[in-house]
Amino acid sequence: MTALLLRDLTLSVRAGGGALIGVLFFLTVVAVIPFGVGPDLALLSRIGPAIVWIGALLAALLGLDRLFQAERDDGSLDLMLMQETPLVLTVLVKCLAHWIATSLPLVIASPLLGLFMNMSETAIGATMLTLLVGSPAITFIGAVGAAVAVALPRGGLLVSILVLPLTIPVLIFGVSATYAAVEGPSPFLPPFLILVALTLFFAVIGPAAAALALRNTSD
Amino acid sequence: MTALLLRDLTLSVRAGGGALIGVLFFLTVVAVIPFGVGPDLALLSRIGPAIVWIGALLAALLGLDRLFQAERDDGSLDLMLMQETPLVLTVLVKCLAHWIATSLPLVIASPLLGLFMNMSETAIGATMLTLLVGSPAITFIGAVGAAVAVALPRGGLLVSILVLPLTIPVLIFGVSATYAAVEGPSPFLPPFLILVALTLFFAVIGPAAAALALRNTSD
Amino acid sequence: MTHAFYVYGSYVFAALVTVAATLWTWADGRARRKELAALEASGIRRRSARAKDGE
Amino acid sequence: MSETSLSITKFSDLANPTRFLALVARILPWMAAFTALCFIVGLYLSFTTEGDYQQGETVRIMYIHVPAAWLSMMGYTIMSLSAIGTLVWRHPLADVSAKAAAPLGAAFTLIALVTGSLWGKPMWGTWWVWDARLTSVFILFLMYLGLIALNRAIDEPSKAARVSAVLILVGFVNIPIIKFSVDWWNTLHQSASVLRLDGPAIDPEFLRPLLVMAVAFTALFFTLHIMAMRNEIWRRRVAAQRRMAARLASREG
Amino acid sequence: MTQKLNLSNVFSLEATNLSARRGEDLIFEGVSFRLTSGEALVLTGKNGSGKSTLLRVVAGLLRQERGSVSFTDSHGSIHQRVGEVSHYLGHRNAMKSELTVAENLDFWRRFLGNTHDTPAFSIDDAAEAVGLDGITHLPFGYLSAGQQRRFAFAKLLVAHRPVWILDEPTAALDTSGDSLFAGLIETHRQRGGIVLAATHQPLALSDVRELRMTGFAGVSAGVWG
Amino acid sequence: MTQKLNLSNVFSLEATNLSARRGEDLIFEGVSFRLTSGEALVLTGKNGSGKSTLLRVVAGLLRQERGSVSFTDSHGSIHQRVGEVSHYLGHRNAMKSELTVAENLDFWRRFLGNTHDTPAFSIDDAAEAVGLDGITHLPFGYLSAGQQRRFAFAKLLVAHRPVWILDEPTAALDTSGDSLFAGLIETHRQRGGIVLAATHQPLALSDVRELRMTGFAGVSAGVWG
Ligand code: HEM
Ligand SMILES: Nc1ncnc2c1ncn2[C@@H]1O[C@H](COP(=O)(O)OP(=O)(O)OP(=O)(O)O)[C@@H](O)[C@H]1O
Ligand SMILES: Nc1ncnc2c1ncn2[C@@H]1O[C@H](COP(=O)(O)OP(=O)(O)OP(=O)(O)O)[C@@H](O)[C@H]1O
Ligand SMILES: [Mg+2]
Ligand SMILES: [Mg+2]
Repeated sequence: MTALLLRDLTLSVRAGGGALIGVLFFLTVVAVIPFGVGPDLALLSRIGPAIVWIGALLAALLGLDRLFQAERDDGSLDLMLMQETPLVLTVLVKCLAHWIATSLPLVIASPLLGLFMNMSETAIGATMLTLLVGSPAITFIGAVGAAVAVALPRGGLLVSILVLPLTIPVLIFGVSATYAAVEGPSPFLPPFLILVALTLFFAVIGPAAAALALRNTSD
Repeated sequence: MTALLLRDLTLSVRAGGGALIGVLFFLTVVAVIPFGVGPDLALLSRIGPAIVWIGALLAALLGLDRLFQAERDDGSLDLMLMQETPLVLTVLVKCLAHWIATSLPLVIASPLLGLFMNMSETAIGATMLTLLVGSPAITFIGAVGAAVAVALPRGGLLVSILVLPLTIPVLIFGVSATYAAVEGPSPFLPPFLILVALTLFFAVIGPAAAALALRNTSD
Repeated sequence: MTHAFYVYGSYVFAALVTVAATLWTWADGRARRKELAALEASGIRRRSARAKDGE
Repeated sequence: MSETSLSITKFSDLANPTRFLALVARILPWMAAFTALCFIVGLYLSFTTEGDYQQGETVRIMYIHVPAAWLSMMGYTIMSLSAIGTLVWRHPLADVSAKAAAPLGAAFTLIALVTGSLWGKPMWGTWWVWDARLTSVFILFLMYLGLIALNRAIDEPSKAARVSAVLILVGFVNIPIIKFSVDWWNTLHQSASVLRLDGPAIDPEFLRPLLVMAVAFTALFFTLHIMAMRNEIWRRRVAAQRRMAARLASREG
Repeated sequence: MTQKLNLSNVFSLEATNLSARRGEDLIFEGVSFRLTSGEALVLTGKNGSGKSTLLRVVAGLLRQERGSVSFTDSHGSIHQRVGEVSHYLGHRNAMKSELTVAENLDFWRRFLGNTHDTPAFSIDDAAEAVGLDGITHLPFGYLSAGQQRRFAFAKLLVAHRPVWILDEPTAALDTSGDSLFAGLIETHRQRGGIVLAATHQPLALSDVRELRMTGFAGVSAGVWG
Repeated sequence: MTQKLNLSNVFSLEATNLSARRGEDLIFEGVSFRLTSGEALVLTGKNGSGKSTLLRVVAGLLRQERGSVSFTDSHGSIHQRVGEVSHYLGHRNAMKSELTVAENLDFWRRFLGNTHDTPAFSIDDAAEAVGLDGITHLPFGYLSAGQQRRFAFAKLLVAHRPVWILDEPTAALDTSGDSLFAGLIETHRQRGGIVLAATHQPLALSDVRELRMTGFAGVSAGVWG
């Protein structure tokens, strides 16, 4: 399984892969938002966490739709389906590799992004923490869509329609936990724990559903 | 050439392709922002144009990186390279198809999106206009990256780093033209004209550079 | 009645949707039944039906 | 060879569409009649009971809004149960049931959304807010539409059913979110006052028409659902026979 | 050939009464065969007659309509999931063109694991066995079609599996490659392996059984009648 | 076969002293040939000997290191870009699996255009010519490997090009397909076409010339030497 992880990471660096693209995308976003809100630093810092989170969501989705399609196109998926290793595990490792390649850089870069957005230290810390905890859930949800997309030689588009909305709860709790930490009449822990729970939940459901979809659609 | 345009549009509807994806992404983002920034309608309407523009950028980028890779992988690119039709024209038509499939729906949907974001009529009109004029530039810039990604099978990552920053000026002028139209101490025309100029410039440079890169593909 | 527009609007809309759904389902059923009858007429029969005829 | 074609496997024995069709033919008239009756009573009650002192006449919107909202969730639950049937037992009728429920669920969700909006304008002063419940119902609507489109996009019905089944099950997480969103976030929307553990906290004056209308809507849903299932079975039967006819023709030709 | 076999090491692959659909058409029906250690079955037939489909059903990549496939190992226990004890070489090579040959092979060696304790080849040995030592440092995408096919075959050598399921293994190979592959397949059989191959060109194998696929097994309307 | 040819309709393809590199290695050197209307040249050689490389150089898809390729049309004017008058059938089929066969063929027919006024086949005729009429409504991805190859070949029929450059055209084909393709190639030659094909299996063509590629033309340090 480490073999798969390493291979996917190598591939993501070699071939068009994610790594920096999320961060770059994000920088673009940060460069543009100030035009909207004007030079109002207080406001910027207020919407900062939400913007970082949305950036993370979008970055995670980039390339996610081809997670399994690339494997199918060259025939590797067939071999993976045949193995004794539970397919769920294979999917999980692939998700992990994707997360490390696209979301983790964003988590690591988020303090820098936070500075750009004029966020306070607490806000930066909270954003980083919630991102670290919450972003895997997005990858896991996306993996289900990617697995279903394999079944559809003609209609991957639909999948995103179906799967994207499921990421909204993750976003909501991620953002609200961050705001709770910063402004706080409401406590930080409840939304944060729900976020953790969501990630754990999708860490189980996501790969399981993706594996189920892959098993049911190979041809 | 209409054959190519039609084929690419058909493909985009059938296979994982763009069509509604930009609008959907956008809807998700819009649905999420209020959770982040709070249901503050004034704020929402202020950052509206920026958000719509970022959505357009993202929509344009989705799938753009595979514009030529998909053609190479199944061998179609070889045949396209061999034809008498100037390659620049082929690239231009492919860009056009991509723009129609992914950016145009967003332009058309932008009034609706504007309503969701509680934007004023002027703001909606200005956003739509600037989007219509500016978004092709993003596609043309992305096409260069896509072509280089084909030429350098193991350097796809580099491409995004090189190409994505080029879209920032387009984004900045697009957004600032919109804000100028809405709030306006600064006049609308100068940034808008620059935007037009950018699009025209990249409409020439983009396909030419992409064609050049494709001609020089390594194998 | 206060807010009559909203109240009647809701009822009319709900009626429209439910009636449309019912009609559509019913029309769909009729169309399918016609197709089956046409197939039957052209001599294509179900296996079980054929078996009953002692084919 | 001949032995296998005669022996009916357990799988196809369980899933006997012919038997299902016979059953539908028998109970459908009764269900239709029951539905009509409930609607007559329900509508009568809806327009004769008193208005609320606080919400005025608009409380009457509740008698369709709430049942439609309940059914939008129930429709999805039925699809989820069918999806389990598809994936676990590979029951062809489960495929059909899930496919037939989607447009109905979408229709009821649409009713809930629109009547909710029509209620929101006088009550909250706005047609739409991006609040948790409203958003999650909107997502439910999108998912219905997506699932319908997905089913159409795959030309092999059994494969389409299996693929949709996975997505249906994953999408089920949205249902608890809809149900409990008002408790988890403090939003504009009313919190549960009928379906509560400690009994309904609503005046019986309003409860009576509400319950009758709920029964009427539910009966309508099931009537339409089995009708749609029957249509779907017929559709597949037509497709199968057409394919056979084409094959036989090309074999002779 | 079987004299070399230790009896405790005899296993078998059995398919009974298989049928499969593609789209909605029944492609084949009532296919049965039984292969024991060292035996090979070659599928032949026209294009589109269902060879690849049968192989994919056996490998567990496609669900059969009816019938069953099972593998009985040397201890006599029966496995339903034949894929787990098999190598499958399909039309596509299952290698990433961005990675070097060595990286590709190393990945598959570690990913597949050596479930059966027969020793497997090292990467260099495998490359040598397919006649291409010395170029494992090249990215897979830089190889010629035949070289790619050879390395795809080398994948079967780096991890041991008793059953080999090969779909046109010699496509794109030159004549020396044909005999090389035939040799490797023979060696596998001599070690007790089972081979199931679909092919258009005759493989230079000794003593093989042949199954002729005819395609389109007939019309049946399925449960919808 | 040439007796059928109208002299005004004679054209030729000429390669002089070609050499090409792949990566940094010189793959072949000093390859020259001249083909006139109705002639065919078959490239043979081991895997990796440079057959595909030579074909891609002729088609203009790969830049030669030295030498030149040119096409002299029936009016005597010389074209440097041979690709424009050629069909190229590579290892990959250049068809989209999401589109139906008919959509694919129709696209290529319109995209390639019929630059030379020889009439081309309609889509149905082309499908019939490759022995697969009646399934053009299926998505290309639903076909078997051999069926896909046949339709890839049908692409050559829907638009006329005087030169056909074929890289292992009969890969994945059954024997009836082999002879079908050989027949189509013969017809093309009889109409004055030129054929350049790389293959491992002998093609049943009459009167062909053969060029044996040997691969790895030697170490030359190029400009850095
Ligand atoms: C588009 C907007 C709306 C949507 C999508 C919506 C959705 C829903 C849903 C899904 C339920 C069922 C919840 C459950 O069973 O717990 C529900 C119940 C209810 N809604 Fe709405 N609603 C909307 C607007 C409104 C408005 C404006 C009002 C009144 C001010 C309202 C009042 C109620 C009431 C009283 C219930 C019953 C709660 C209970 O007793 O459980 N809704 N709505
Ligand atoms: N893209 C590439 N980059 C670098 N080297 C390459 C590339 N493609 C092929 N080569 C090398 O060039 C040589 C010739 O390859 P080519 O594809 O022409 O062989 P071939 O004769 O067609 O072989 P086959 O019969 O296997 O198709 C091979 O040794 C191969 O390793
Ligand atoms: N994914 C698919 N969906 C629907 N039908 C398919 C699919 N793949 C193949 N078929 C059909 O199934 C039949 C059998 O295909 P299969 O690939 O098994 O043939 P084959 O014997 O391997 O042929 P070849 O020699 O060309 O490889 C063909 O008629 C083909 O059209
Ligand atoms: Mg095959
Ligand atoms: Mg070659």
